Formats: sequence, C-alpha cells, structure tokens
Amino acid sequence: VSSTDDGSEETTETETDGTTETDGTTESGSNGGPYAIGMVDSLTGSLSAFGERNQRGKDLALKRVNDVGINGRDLKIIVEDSESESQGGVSAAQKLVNQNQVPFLIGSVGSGVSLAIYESVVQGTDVVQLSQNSTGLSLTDFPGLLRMSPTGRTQSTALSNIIADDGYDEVAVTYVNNDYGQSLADAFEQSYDGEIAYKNPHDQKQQSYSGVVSEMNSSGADAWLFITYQAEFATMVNEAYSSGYEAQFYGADSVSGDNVLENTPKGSMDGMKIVVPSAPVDQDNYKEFASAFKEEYGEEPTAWSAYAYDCVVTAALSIQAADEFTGKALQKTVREVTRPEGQKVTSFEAASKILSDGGGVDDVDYQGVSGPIDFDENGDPVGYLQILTVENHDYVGTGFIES
Amino acid sequence: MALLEHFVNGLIFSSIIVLGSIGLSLVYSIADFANFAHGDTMTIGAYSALVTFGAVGGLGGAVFGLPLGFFVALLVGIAVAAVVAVVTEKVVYEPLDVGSIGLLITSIGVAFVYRAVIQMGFGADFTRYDIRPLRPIEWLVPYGIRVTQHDVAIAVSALVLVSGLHVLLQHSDLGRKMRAMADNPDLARVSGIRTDRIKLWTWIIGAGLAGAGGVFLGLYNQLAPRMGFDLLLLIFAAVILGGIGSVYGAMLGGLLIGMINQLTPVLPVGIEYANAIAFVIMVAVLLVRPNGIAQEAT
Amino acid sequence: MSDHVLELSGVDSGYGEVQVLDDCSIHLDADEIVCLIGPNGAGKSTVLKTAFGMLTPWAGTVEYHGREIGGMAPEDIVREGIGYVPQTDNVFGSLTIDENLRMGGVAREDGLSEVIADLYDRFDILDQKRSAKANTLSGGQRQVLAFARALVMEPDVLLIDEPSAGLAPNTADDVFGHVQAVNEMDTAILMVEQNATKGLGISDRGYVLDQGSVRFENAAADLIDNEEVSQLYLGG
Amino acid sequence: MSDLESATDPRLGANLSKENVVLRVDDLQKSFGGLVATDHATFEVERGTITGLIGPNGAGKSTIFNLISGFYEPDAGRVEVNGTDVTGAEPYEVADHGLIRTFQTPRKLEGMTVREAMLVGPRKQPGESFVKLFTSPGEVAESESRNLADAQRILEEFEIDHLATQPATDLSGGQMKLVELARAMLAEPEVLLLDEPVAGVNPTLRNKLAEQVRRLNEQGTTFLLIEHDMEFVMNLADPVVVLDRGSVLMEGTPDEVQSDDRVVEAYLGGGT
Amino acid sequence: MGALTDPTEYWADLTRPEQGVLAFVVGFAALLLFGLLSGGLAPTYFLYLVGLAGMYSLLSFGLNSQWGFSGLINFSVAAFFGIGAYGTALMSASTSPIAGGYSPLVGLVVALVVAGLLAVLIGVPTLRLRADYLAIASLGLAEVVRLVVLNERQWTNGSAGVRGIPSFFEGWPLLDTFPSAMPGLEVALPGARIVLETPFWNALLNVALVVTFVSVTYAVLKRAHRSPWGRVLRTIRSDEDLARALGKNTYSFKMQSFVLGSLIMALAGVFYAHLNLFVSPGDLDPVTTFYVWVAVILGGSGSNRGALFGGFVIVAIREGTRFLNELELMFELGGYLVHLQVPFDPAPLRLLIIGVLIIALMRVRPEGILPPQRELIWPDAVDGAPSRPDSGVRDAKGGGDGE
Ligand SMILES: Nc1ncnc2c1ncn2[C@@H]1O[C@H](COP(=O)(O)OP(=O)(O)OP(=O)(O)O)[C@@H](O)[C@H]1O
Ligand SMILES: Nc1ncnc2c1ncn2[C@@H]1O[C@H](COP(=O)(O)OP(=O)(O)OP(=O)(O)O)[C@@H](O)[C@H]1O
Ligand SMILES: [Mg+2]
Ligand SMILES: [Mg+2]
Repeated sequence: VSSTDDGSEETTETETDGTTETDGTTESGSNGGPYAIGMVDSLTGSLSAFGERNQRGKDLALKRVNDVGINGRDLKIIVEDSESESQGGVSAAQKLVNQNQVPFLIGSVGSGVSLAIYESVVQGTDVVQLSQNSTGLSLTDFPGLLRMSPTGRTQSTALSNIIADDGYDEVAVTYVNNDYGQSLADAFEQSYDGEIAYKNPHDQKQQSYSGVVSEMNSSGADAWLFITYQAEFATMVNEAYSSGYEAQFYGADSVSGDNVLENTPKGSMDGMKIVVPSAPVDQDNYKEFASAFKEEYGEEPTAWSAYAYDCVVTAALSIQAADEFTGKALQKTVREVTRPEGQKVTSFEAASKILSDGGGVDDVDYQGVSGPIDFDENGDPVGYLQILTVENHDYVGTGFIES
Repeated sequence: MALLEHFVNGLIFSSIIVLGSIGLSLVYSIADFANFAHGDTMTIGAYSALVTFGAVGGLGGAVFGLPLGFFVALLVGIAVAAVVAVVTEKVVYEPLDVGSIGLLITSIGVAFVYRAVIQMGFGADFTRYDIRPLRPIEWLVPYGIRVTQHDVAIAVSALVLVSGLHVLLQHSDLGRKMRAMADNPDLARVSGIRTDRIKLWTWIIGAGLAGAGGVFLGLYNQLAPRMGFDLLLLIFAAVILGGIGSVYGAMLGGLLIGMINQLTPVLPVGIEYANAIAFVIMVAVLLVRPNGIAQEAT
Repeated sequence: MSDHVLELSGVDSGYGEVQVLDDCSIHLDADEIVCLIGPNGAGKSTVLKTAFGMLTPWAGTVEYHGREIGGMAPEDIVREGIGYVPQTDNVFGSLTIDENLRMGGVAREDGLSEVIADLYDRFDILDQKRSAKANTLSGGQRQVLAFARALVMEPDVLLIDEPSAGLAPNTADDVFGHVQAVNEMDTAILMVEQNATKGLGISDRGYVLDQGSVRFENAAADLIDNEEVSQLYLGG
Repeated sequence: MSDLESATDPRLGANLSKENVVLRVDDLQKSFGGLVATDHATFEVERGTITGLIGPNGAGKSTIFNLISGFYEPDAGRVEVNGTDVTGAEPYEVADHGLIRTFQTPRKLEGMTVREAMLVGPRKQPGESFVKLFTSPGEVAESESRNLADAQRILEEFEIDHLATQPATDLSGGQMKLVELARAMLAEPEVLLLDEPVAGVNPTLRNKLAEQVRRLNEQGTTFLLIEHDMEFVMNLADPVVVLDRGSVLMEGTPDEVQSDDRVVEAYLGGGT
Repeated sequence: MGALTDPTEYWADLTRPEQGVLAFVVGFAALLLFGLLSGGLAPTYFLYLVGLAGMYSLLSFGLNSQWGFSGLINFSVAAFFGIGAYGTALMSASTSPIAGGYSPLVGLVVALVVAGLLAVLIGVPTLRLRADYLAIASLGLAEVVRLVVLNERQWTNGSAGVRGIPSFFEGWPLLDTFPSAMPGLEVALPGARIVLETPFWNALLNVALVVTFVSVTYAVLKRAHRSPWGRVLRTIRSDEDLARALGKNTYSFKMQSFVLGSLIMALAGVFYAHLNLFVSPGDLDPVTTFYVWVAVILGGSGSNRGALFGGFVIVAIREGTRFLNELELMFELGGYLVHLQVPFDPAPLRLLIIGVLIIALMRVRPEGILPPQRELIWPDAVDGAPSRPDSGVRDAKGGGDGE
C-alpha cells in the first residue's frame, strides 16, 4: 500500500543495466545519479508482442549507452505499461511526466495511444515525446510529437507503386481496424491508380479470419494487400493456405517478422513483397546491431526493436548535447543530433565522442539502425524503406526506397 | 457455393466454441457463477499441449494428417487444464464465502493470474504447434468446400468428446445429480449426494473440455496468451443463447454462434460487425425464446 | 445409555453467532414415534438440523446407536440410515417427480425401482404426475413428495419437519397413516408438528421445546392432557 | 374428470346472488399443458365478509389466487375487482384496485431486516417517488414514521417484535409465514387474499391471529382465505367456498360445508 | 455526535470494517501528505490520480445504483461511459465531424440525454423479462456501441479518435483562463522544491469538477438509497414477485434505476473527455466494465460509501502497481542495491499482482470492504428506534475525501 511514498531519490536504479548482472553501485552522489527518462510501452494487452520487441531493442541500446556513459552519468529508463490502451497509456505518461518528472518520453506503440498521450499529457509542456512505433498518418499533424518510425504514407505510396509496377490493376486490401491500419489503407487508396476490388477492416485478436480471406478471394483481385499485425497476418496466411487460395501478397511493415515465418507453412508466402522502414541492411551498424541482437535473443531483430534502439540512442545523444537536463533544452537538441549537418556517425559511442570532444549538436548526424532518422519539421523521420521479398520462406532484401 | 464454404467453416469453428461453452455452462450451473477464467483455462490447455508436443515430438504415424504425438499432447492439455481448475477450486473458490457475483469477480482475478503466468513463461508473442498446415482436401474443393484434414480432425474429436459426455450424462446419475445440486445444494446433501465430488467432477469435465478446445484452437489458429480470453465473449454468448445451465443448450448455442460468426460474409453488413451481429441475433432469439433455445434452463 | 437409537445430550447449537439451542437433550428409542412441539422459533427445526449434520453442535453430543455423529456431513449421515425431511425447500424444483425420488435413493445400492414403484402405489397424488417438474406442484403435493423422497432410503430413523403443514385434512391423515406404517416397519421417527393434537395423537412420547430448551417431556397422551401445555402451546 | 362433474353446470356450486360484490370470478379457466388447473371457476366475494376457500391439495386454490392477482393470465373468463375488469392486468394494477395477496410459500428478503421487509408493505408511499424524495422530504419522513409505528405494532401483535432488527432471512419457517401475513396487513388493502396464512404457525398464536383477522375485518377489510386448518377457517369464515379439481363444488356456511357428503369424502376424510 | 466533537464515541460507534477503513483512509492520507511534503509524490500527478479515482467512483456509483440497488446486471458500463465521453467530445471538440465547438455544458447535456435514451431503449424490451436478459443485452450493447464508434467514421472519426476537446471550463468567466493566468508558484519543501505551473492548476480545476460531480451524485444516491424508493429496489433485487404482489410497478422502478445508473456512468464519461482532451474507440474497451464491477464488489454491493471507496481502491490497485514495478526487484543489502535477475519476463508481473490482489481482497472481505448499513430506513423516521445510531454526519462529508 505504501508504494506511493516512493520518492524519486529512492528509484535510482532499476532498468539501467537491462541484461547484465552487476551494476549494484550506481549511487546517487557521484555525479548526481543517472539521467532518468521515461518510456511508455505495450507490455501487456493486444500489442504486447511489439512491446516485447521494443524492450529488447531498448535494453540493447541502453547497454551501449551506459557502457560509454553520458557526461559520466548513466541513463535510466523508467518503463511504464500502456496495456495497449489509451487510458492506460495516458495514466502511464501522467506518472512519468508529472511524478517522475522526466523531460524525455519515449512512447508509445499504437498511434492512437501516442496521440492520446500527446493530447492529454505532453501538449502544453516542454517534454519531448518520441514515439517508437506509431506510423499513423495523423501524427504528422503534430509537429511536437516526434516519431522514430516513418509515416505510413511513405509505405503506402511505395506499396502502390510496387503493385502497379508488378502489373496488377486490381487489388484487395484488408486492414486492421485501428488508426494504424485505417490511415495506411486510406493513404494507399489515394495513391493507387488501379481498382480496389475489396477494402475492409478486420478486428484485431479474432480467432478466425477465414471470412476475410474468402471475401478477398471472391473479390477476384489477384493482388492482396495486408495492412495488419503479425499474429493476424499469420492466421490469414494459414487460412489462405489451407483453403487453397492463391494470390500475390503484399504487406505493410507490421506483417513481417520471424514469428510469421516460423508459424506459416513453407511456400505459403513465397513471392510476397513487404515494405519495411529500415536501415540499409548491408550498412555496418545494422549488421552489428543484428548480430548483437541475435546473440542476445537468438533471433533476427525486427524493425520494432530497431526503432526502440534508435529512440534510446537519440535520447541519450540529445541529453549529452543539451546544456541542461530539461525538456526545453532537449527539445532543441533532439532534432539536431540526427540532422544531416555534421558528421555521419553510426554508433552512440562515436557520436558521444564528438560531443565530448567539444562538438556541438550540429556536428553530429546520427545514422540509426532503422535509417538515417533526420526528423523533418513535422517530427517525422526520413522514410528509408526496404523492400523485402519472401523467397524460400525467408525475407530477402530486394531494393531500397528513400522518400 | 460461398454459402456452403462458410457453412463448413462455421461447423469447424463451432466445434471449438462448443467445447468451451459446455464447460462454462456446467460450471455456471453447478458452481453457480460465470467463470471469467474459463477462456484462460483454454489457453492453459493449449500451452500444456505445446510443451508436451515439444517434448514427445511427433511419435510417427498420422491420423487425419496429425502425428500421434499430437494426440498425446491433446490428452496432456486436457489433463493439465482439469488439474489447474481443480486446484484453483480447492485453493481459491472453495474457501471463499461469497455470492455468485463475488465469485465472478474472483474469477477475473484468477484469469489475470493464469494469463500473467503464461505470458511470463512463454512471452507475449504468438506461436504454433510444430505441425505443418495442410492444403484443403482435394476432392471436396469442386463442391466449394475447403477444409483440411486438420479441420476434420477438430470437428471429429469435438464430436467424440461431446458424444462421450452425452453418454456419461445419460448412462450415469452424474447429470441428474449435477442438476439436483444446481437446484438445491442443501437438499442434495440431505439426499446423500456427495456434493463436493460432483463439484469436482464438474470442474474436471468443464475444464478438460475447455483444455481440449484450447488445444484445437491452437491447431486451428495459433497460440497466444490471450487466445482463450479473446474467445470468451463468444463463448458466453453461446452459453446464454443455449440457455444457462443446460449442457445440450450450450452445445446448440455454441454451434449457432460459431455459424453466425463465420457466416457474416454472406450477410448484408461489413465483416467488421461480425461480433455485433452475433449478439444482436442472440438478443433477438432470446426475445422469442426467453429460456434459451434449449428451453430447459434450470 | 445406548439403548437409544438417537440421542442428543446437552446440545448447544445455532446459526453463525446466534445461539438457538441451549442445553437441549432429546432421545429416540427404537420403534418409537416422538413428537416435538413448541412455539414458532423455539428451535424445533434446529434440533433436527443439528441431529442431521446440517449444523455442528457447539456443545454436547449427538449419538446414533451410541456412536457420535455430531458434525458429520449429512451425505454421510444418510448412509448411516437416517432420513430427513426439511421444513422448507424440500424438493428439487427443476427436477421431475420421478427424478426427485431417484435423487432420494442415490445412496442406495439396489432395489431402487422397486421402492419407487411401491411409493407410487402408496401416494396416488405423485403417481399421476411422475414426469411433472416439482416446481409446478401445489403446496400440498410438494409436501407429500418431500416425505416420499425421504422414504426411498428406507431409513432406520426418520426426522420429519412438519409433515402435515399445508396438507388437506384427508391428505394429512394419509400422511400420518404412512408415518405409522413406516414406524411399524421398524423405523424410529422424530417428528416436528404444529398440528399438535394429531401429531401427538400418533406419537408415543412428546417434547415441548421453548426458547431452545426442553420444557416438558412425557408420554404423548399425558402431554395432551397437561393443562399448562395445552394452554401455552396447543392453543387450548 | 368424472362424467358427473362435466354434466353439471359449474355455476351451480357457488352462490351468485350477493349484493355488494367486491371480487367476482367469472368462468375462469387455466390449464398447464394438458392439466386443467382451473376449470370454469365461478364465485363471488361479498364486501365485508371473510370468505373461506378450501379444497383438496392440488384443487387449484393457489392457481386461482395467481389468476386473480395478475400473476397468471387466464385462458378464459373474467376477474372483477371493485366492479372493474382486471382480467390479464399486471399485479400492480390489480393492487391499485385494492387487492393484495400473500404467497403460500413465504418469500425471504435478503439484505433486509424484518422491519424493513415489513415497510415494503404499505401502498402508495410518497417516498416511492424519486422526485418527491427531493421535493418534499418532510412528507416522506412523516409517512415513514407512521409506517414504522404501524409495523412495530403489528409485529408486537404477532409476537415477533423481538425480531424487528434481525435479518429477514434468519427466521424459522413459521416466523416467515408470520412476516408474510403481517406485511400484507400493513398494506391495508380493501381485499386481502391469504394463502394458508397459518400453516406451520403454533396453535396458540393461531388463535390470536384469528382475532387479528376478525378485527381487521370489522374495520372493513374483506378477506378471501385459503386454509387447511379446519378449526381456523370454520371459526372465521362465512361463507366457505369449496373447490375441487379446478371448479367450485359448493358454497355454504361452515356447517353446511362440513356436513356435505361430497366435501367429507373429497376433502375432510374420516378424521377431523 | 460528530467526529470532531466527540471522537472517542464516534470511533466506538463504528463497525469493525468501518474502523478499519477509517484508519486506512487516515493513514493513507497521512502517507500521501508525507509524500507530497517530502517531494516524493508530485502534486500534479497526485491530482491526476484523484481525478481518476473520482471518475471510477462515479462509474461505481452508476453500477451500484443498478446492480447494488436493484440487482440489474449491466455489462455495458464501458459503453455508457463511452457515450458520455463521445457525446460531449463530439459536441465540443474542434475536430468533431458532426457538431463541435459548442460549450462543454451543451456537451454534458447532450451526453446525458443520449445515454438516457439508450438506457430506455435497452430497458424497454429487457426489463420486463427475466433478470439475465439485461446482462445479455448489455453485453451485446457494449460490443455494438464500440463497433459503431469504431467503424462509423463519418460520425465519430473512427479509430482516429476525437481530439481538440476543450477543458470543461472553457468559455467560463474566470475559470477559463485561470490555469494559464496563474503564475508559476514555487513551493519550497524540506524534501524538494516544487514548482506549480499551468498543468497543476489545470489538474486542480479538474479535481474540483470531479469532486462536484461525485458529491452531488453521492448526496442524491444516499438519499435515494435510504428511502422507500430504494427499499422497493432492494425488494426487487431479492424477490421481484413479492414486490409485484405488494402492488409495486417493478418494471417502472427497474427502469428508473437503470436510467439513473446509466446517466451517472455517462457523467463519468463526460468528465473523462474533458480530463484527457482526447477520446478514441479504445476508451470503450470492456476492461473498464471489468474494473468497475471489481470496484463495486470490493466496495460492497449496494453501498454508496463502498462504491466511492471501491473507486479509490481500483485506482490504488491499477496505478499503485506501477510503483511496485520500480520496487519489486530491489532490496537493500548493506547499503547496496542488489538487482535481482529473474528467469522470466517481468512485464506481466503487474497483471499478476492485480489478479492476486483481487483474489486476496475477496478472500479477506467477501462482503466487500464497506457493505451497506444493515438497515436502511429514512433517517428521520427511526429516531429513538433501537438500531445503530444514524450515520448522517459521516456520510455528509461525502465528497472526494475517500471515505
Ligand atoms: N438460517 C438461520 N439463520 C439465523 N437464525 C435462524 C436461522 N433459522 C432460524 N433462525 C432462528 O433460530 C430460531 C429457531 O429457529 P427454528 O427454525 O429452529 O424454529 P422452529 O422451532 O422450527 O420454528 P417454526 O415452528 O416456526 O418452524 C428462531 O428464532 C430463528 O429466528
Ligand atoms: N405453473 C404450473 N405448471 C404446471 N402445473 C401447475 C402449475 N401451477 C399449478 N399447477 C398444477 O395445478 C394444480 C393446482 O395447483 P394449485 O397450486 O392451485 O393447488 P392448491 O389448490 O393450491 O393446492 P394446495 O392446497 O396443495 O396448495 C396442481 O395439480 C398443480 O400441479
Ligand atoms: Mg421449524
Ligand atoms: Mg396452494
């Protein structure tokens, strides 16, 4: 019951080390303790699978950051659960912003939740909010709300081009019934010239989507576009497979993942094309990230881990670049550390070195593992997309698109 | 054509709902509360089978395109779900001195605990049994029916389990004793019915069937910590539609709800309203048949 | 002491924290019919419930053939050979008459069908409605069913709570007749009755209970004749 | 159904030439599935009387109460209360015409004290209007005090005042019947239908209750009374209506009824 | 008499659970005060929690006046809450697709009217029938309302949600500009230095609003509950046939109780919309219904004080467990903080704790924490009657003080 009397001094240490065992001695006093920032994530609820991946990316990044340190201090991230709901997300953000007084808030997964947090907690304060996973189009209208994942519009445009280039003038679209799915589907509709034979939402978390796939099948379109999440998509693939439907599949970012490959039969998706925001996978920093990730978790990282990773690094850099640890100061630096002016660096260590060697914000251009970042005036990052094609039941990069 | 396809899909999906709804209905009438942990009991069954299947492997052989190991896993899933339910009854529900709504609330707590534990053990992500999905049965495709052997296995196993229960209820006093106990527990004891045993059997049967439903749900779709919970609303609808407390009603209700859910594509509304339609139809049916379609509610 | 079939000695009992029975001693011998009378709320039903394990005695003992059965579960007591007809809620409303009777015999090993057939012979009122649900019965029909349900076990001791309540005069006579008939087949009977004249009329002995304690205890005929008893409890 | 019965005109049994009829049951019919529970029942209750309604178990007495009070819908026939046709009306509408009934099996009220359970009885309490609670609290308080005093008085008369603040569920079988009866009396209806009010009530108290009924009757309440306790009915009631197999067998004074062969055979039996 | 004039006697008059709750409340308040003074608990966050608790209390009041009073099983709490929130949002928000721009007062009225109409609409067919009908119909209603809000974009903005909701006091003289007009106030405390700025004043206004809503509702319900009106409802709850036999129009009473409860739930929704300034279909998630049921049962069915307290308990459970999140794995060992490695995913721990807490509370207080008073008779009428002394003084405090 007495948990609420926990003062900020006492919470010196929780998440600083992520996976290492030691680190028992980060004590207040030495350098004023660690820098505490907040993160709202979907630890439970319908998007908890994304949350899990975010946490892995975050832990990895945090380790990197704290191996180097920020001005000799550690970075600490207080993670709160949004339960994948806007009510839960707002409560979590309220606690982080008003109780823990964090000046920098990473959050959250779903576009709806991110917006809810922004509208009810962040707006009107100078706290920096950086969403790790929201691709909803409406976030563009809020320059104060930064995000690490590019707007879905770039994906939608890319998808419509790819589909058209592949020679399909008719497509069936199914999208998940939330802000993410709806806005991407709408953007796709706008940019696609051909005929949209079927465009309907489906609810998340259903135990069967055979109705959806059979409707797509009877729409007559040979190209099917899925804008949904992995679990839902895997179900649809399996149902299409076991119903014997054949079509050329296309997908937005959230349908890709090792778990989809693992849980669908070989050959069921071959030839499918998916557009994912990503760093060029042959870039060194990505390779290094991927191998570290694989070593730690035994599987390939996904874009969602990469976003969270970049969120943490960006936050750390902006803290180091700022004169003081306040929202006001961070607002200025957070955009600059990833901007094209300055030296391109691909790791926190390198960027941190420039800064501690007396470099200013304009001297660094952090290149993330998820892309070059480069926030624009709306708080959106540059969309750097990779086209993945499923070959032999594996994702193969078959091209890049930069918007 | 399309109608036939949806109809058969409905039949398969219904099999799973029926397995869930029987248990819920039994517990509803005997232990006298709406068990919100029932969906998560299904999840427990599914994950126990996952672990077992991982351990024993396929064991060779195949029935309905399923390795024998799967059936071992199925049995374990049923058993674990039943054991967990019985332990929960003994540890949580039995010592409680609360009315039916109090038990309902408690079962929400229990559901949270089940789900949290599963998520701790297996993570939040979805997974599947290591069984290759099949293509539809060839010779049925020309008729517009697209089912795999697995689908047939689900429907047949459900039918076997349900018939087994039917035989049990018909040819033993158990069913009657259950009804007597649901009706008047004190008088049941006065008559010599060992009510605690009946209650235990109720949990074993109800949770066992739920466990089976969970395993099949995993086979049909995939496993995730929320799989059972997400199905719970439909199962409730089935139970209520069938007439609370009636086992046969629950079967019928489950069948109907599964059908309606899968038949939405042929209805003149968007597929996004599938659940809403199930509920609207349920309310409409009840206005005509107030005691549920089985009309035998206790 | 143990020639009594059933004996409650010095029993205190009650509900929750409310004490009802206060040092209550009652016994029943083989072949006897004993009638328990007293004002409403005196604790008569509580005596039966305590004897039958529905309540655990707070103090004192309940012995059956000299063996302690106080606090034993009702479902076990049935198997010892004691039958009980509660005062209220004494039928399974959603079960048919036939099923109600079958439930009465769950602890029987064999001969269930014969006993039930025999009971249908005896109670015409039930025979006519074998497959009717008990909650569609009239009040009196229900009383008869409750009585018959307890007979299915052919118990050695029968505890009956107000068998004649709500019965038409002729049906009440029937039921009392059956009580006597059952008694003649070696069943000892402890019966609570408000229809004291009739109840005592067929009984060997009687107890008058008031405020949880036995006030009078005597041969049935003597109790009826007792001026004070008649005045206070029999409405005479 | 014997041939003899169906041959006779069912109306023959009852006396239908009463002056001031407060309750009229006219050719009422009700069957459940194949079972005819009420079969052309016809009788009248005269204002100011205590009318007895007797008959074998399962004769259909309680069913008639349910039909009159609006709990069952009759298959055919009419019910009139105070000259108004109330056939098929809702129970509260029947009550609005001044008729209240009790149940044979007493009803428990969970979560209330005996006193509270009594206070549900009075009809047309101002405090039963949500609006009045806020517009005229004084009036509410006044009627509440009055009802509380009445309840206390009746409980005393019924010798259960010591139970006033007990939970209404923790009662003995007989006590529950008493509360049921007391509550109905508190409603002060013009016509009160009592279904076996004294079954399970101690004989001494039974006699006292008879006095209560008589007194209320003298104050103007009309009673229709089902009871198997012959002493109780025959002392109180006049006339007595005898029901058998759903229809009225005869009506008469207690003496006439008790000496009627058919009644003795079908109902009273050898004893009494 | 009162708690102030004669505390000992007042204490002695209380039942055990009441004493427990009072002690708990006083202790908890002291703890909070300590937290506030020592800077461990930030005032703005604290006010947010109070607002949230007030909102849950309102919802619990609503359900209590349906389930607790009359035994009506309503599983669509979230739907009425959502209607309240959407009702006012659609009237007052700048992005409303149908109306928008009206004063929040108009929004309040519209929301209540719509909720009332819907309640009648559901009630007419179901309240005449057996008790479980309402349970079923409301279960369906919740789903239908949620899906309509989600899918009928032309009326509700669909999954994008409604943003740009003004604060409740917008357009009011004085109060409108109060939060921004207040200068930053600096409070120096022994533990910390706290600056009270615009968010704090905003939160203060919100709390004032919810306290008003809660007190008015509480006063109304308290009077209604102890009245003959409430008594008829209790009779219906226990035995509807008896109430009918005694000449009560039970249908009408049930309808009144249902509509009343629904209005109160909608009121909570109205508050929520102006607290969060953003509503989305996620706010209609059935989990809210769950939590409100838990609040009512834990508080004690049928008890208004219980419902009030239950609202606070729920917030303590849901938001308090966020702090456990920080404390759980740490304990002090000789001045060092030891970080425990756990072999499982800690994310669902909060869910686990909430589950265990619910079970434990049902075990410890099966009849609820503050079950209704044993006898409910109009206060003035029982003077001198041998019952427990009337507790008017205690109840009169009402409000948001947690008792
Ligand atoms: N379930 C109960 N909980 C609490 N008190 C009870 C309960 N049942 C009965 N009592 C109380 O116990 C006392 C004795 O009740 P009991 O039922 O034994 O009386 P009784 O002699 O059988 O009366 P009656 O002739 O009315 O049936 C009564 O004062 C009654 O109020
Ligand atoms: N709801 C019902 N469904 C079916 N049959 C019913 C129903 N209610 C009553 N009956 C039947 O109608 C007949 C008359 O019942 P009723 O309760 O009116 O008898 P009664 O005269 O009140 O008898 P008692 O004196 O035993 O109370 C009985 O045979 C009974 O079984
Ligand atoms: Mg008794
Ligand atoms: Mg009757």
